[in-house]
Amino acid sequence: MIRILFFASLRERLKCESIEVDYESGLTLFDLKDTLMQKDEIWHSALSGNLLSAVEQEMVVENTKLTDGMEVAFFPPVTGG
Amino acid sequence: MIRILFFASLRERLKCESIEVDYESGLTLFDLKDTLMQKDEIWHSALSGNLLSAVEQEMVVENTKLTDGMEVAFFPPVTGG
Amino acid sequence: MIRVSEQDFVVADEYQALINDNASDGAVVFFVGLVRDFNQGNNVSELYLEHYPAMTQKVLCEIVEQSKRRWNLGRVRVYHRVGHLSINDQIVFVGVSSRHRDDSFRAAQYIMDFLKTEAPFWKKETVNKNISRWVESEIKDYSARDSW
Amino acid sequence: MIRVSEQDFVVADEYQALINDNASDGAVVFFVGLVRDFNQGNNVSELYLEHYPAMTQKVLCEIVEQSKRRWNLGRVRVYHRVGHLSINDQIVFVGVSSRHRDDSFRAAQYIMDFLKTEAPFWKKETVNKNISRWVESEIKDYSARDSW
Repeated sequence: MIRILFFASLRERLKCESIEVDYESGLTLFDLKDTLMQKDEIWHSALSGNLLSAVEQEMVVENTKLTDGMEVAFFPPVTGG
Repeated sequence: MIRILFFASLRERLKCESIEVDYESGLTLFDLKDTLMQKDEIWHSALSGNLLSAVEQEMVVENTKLTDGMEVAFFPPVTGG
Repeated sequence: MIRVSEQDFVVADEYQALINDNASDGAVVFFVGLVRDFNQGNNVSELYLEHYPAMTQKVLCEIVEQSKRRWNLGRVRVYHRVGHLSINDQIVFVGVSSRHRDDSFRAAQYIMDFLKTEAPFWKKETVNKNISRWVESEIKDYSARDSW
Repeated sequence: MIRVSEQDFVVADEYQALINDNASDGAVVFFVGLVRDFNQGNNVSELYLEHYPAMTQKVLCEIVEQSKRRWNLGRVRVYHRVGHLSINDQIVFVGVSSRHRDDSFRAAQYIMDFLKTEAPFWKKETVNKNISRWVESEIKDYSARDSW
């Protein structure tokens, strides 16, 4: 199982802060995002924007292979400080 | 009259914190320092070192023409902060 | 010491924690970020700070560790607030002590530059006419980070 | 606000003076210099700070004015102590507020770099075995100033 978190404007657009999806062998971050984007038009457009991704609470810039039990997060560029 | 101040290690070496000398027409900072250096060996060696000069409380890097009533100061490189 | 909290911090306490029993560091630099009344073209009345709790501490620790590898630092303290804030409220504190001032200045600026672009915080402002909007990230923050 | 005094300053008060009724500045940077227990190869037990009173205020004002011309600053405060100081005592405070953090960071560092090389203060340290010596100026301070 993969846990997916959404934050800030993305969370609001999706009206969703977290979902869980089944893990499938060989799943990558790219596959996961692609699957989510196929849900409907809102998800497609929200996830097409300028987003950052984290796997296991570490920012990742490349496509990454996932393993079962991982936590993935998608969010807009950060604006703290 | 020109008032001359000495600070920090220079003041201690000269055992003197200020003196006054008569103003003479055309007097420059260079003349003044030269006259002081001729006082004796201690003054000569103390004023030969790496010193900064201020005229009217402004650091000067060049030779400067003095006018009557000015305040001149000689001191070692500053070490505040 | 790194802390993320809804509670406010006290600059004097943070400063004391940097200098108490610390006779070897002669230089302390700190940065405080506060809620401004004007941002990106609009008057601001309130601010809400969201974050990704499981990730925030991890990222801040990593940034601080990086700064300690780059410069000769004594103590480092980072405090970031989350939740609802008003104008003039304190948002973030970064304090660094070191022997020489250059290390403290650079490290404090480095930590802020990376915090601004890599720590998972998001600001939502209430602007004119009680409209809420998420703050946009700024290119100059990325340029600042990439200058290191 | 620029002050030279034998009296100690309170960082919390200096900070308050920078932020009170100041809703437009979102960034505050400050530097505090303290007496270290070790300097230029020797253990230090005490410090005496001499200055040229008529000139000090003038030079500090000029440095602050220069920084205000170079960056977009809100408030600037400089406080420098003179007289007898002990280990861990505060020597100097430089605080700068501005809209954007980069201006505050640069200005605070600029002010310190010029203060170190142009303001007429001299430190005399009491080192090992109660020997007093005047602190030597350091080349790196001139390099720092000349980098601006």
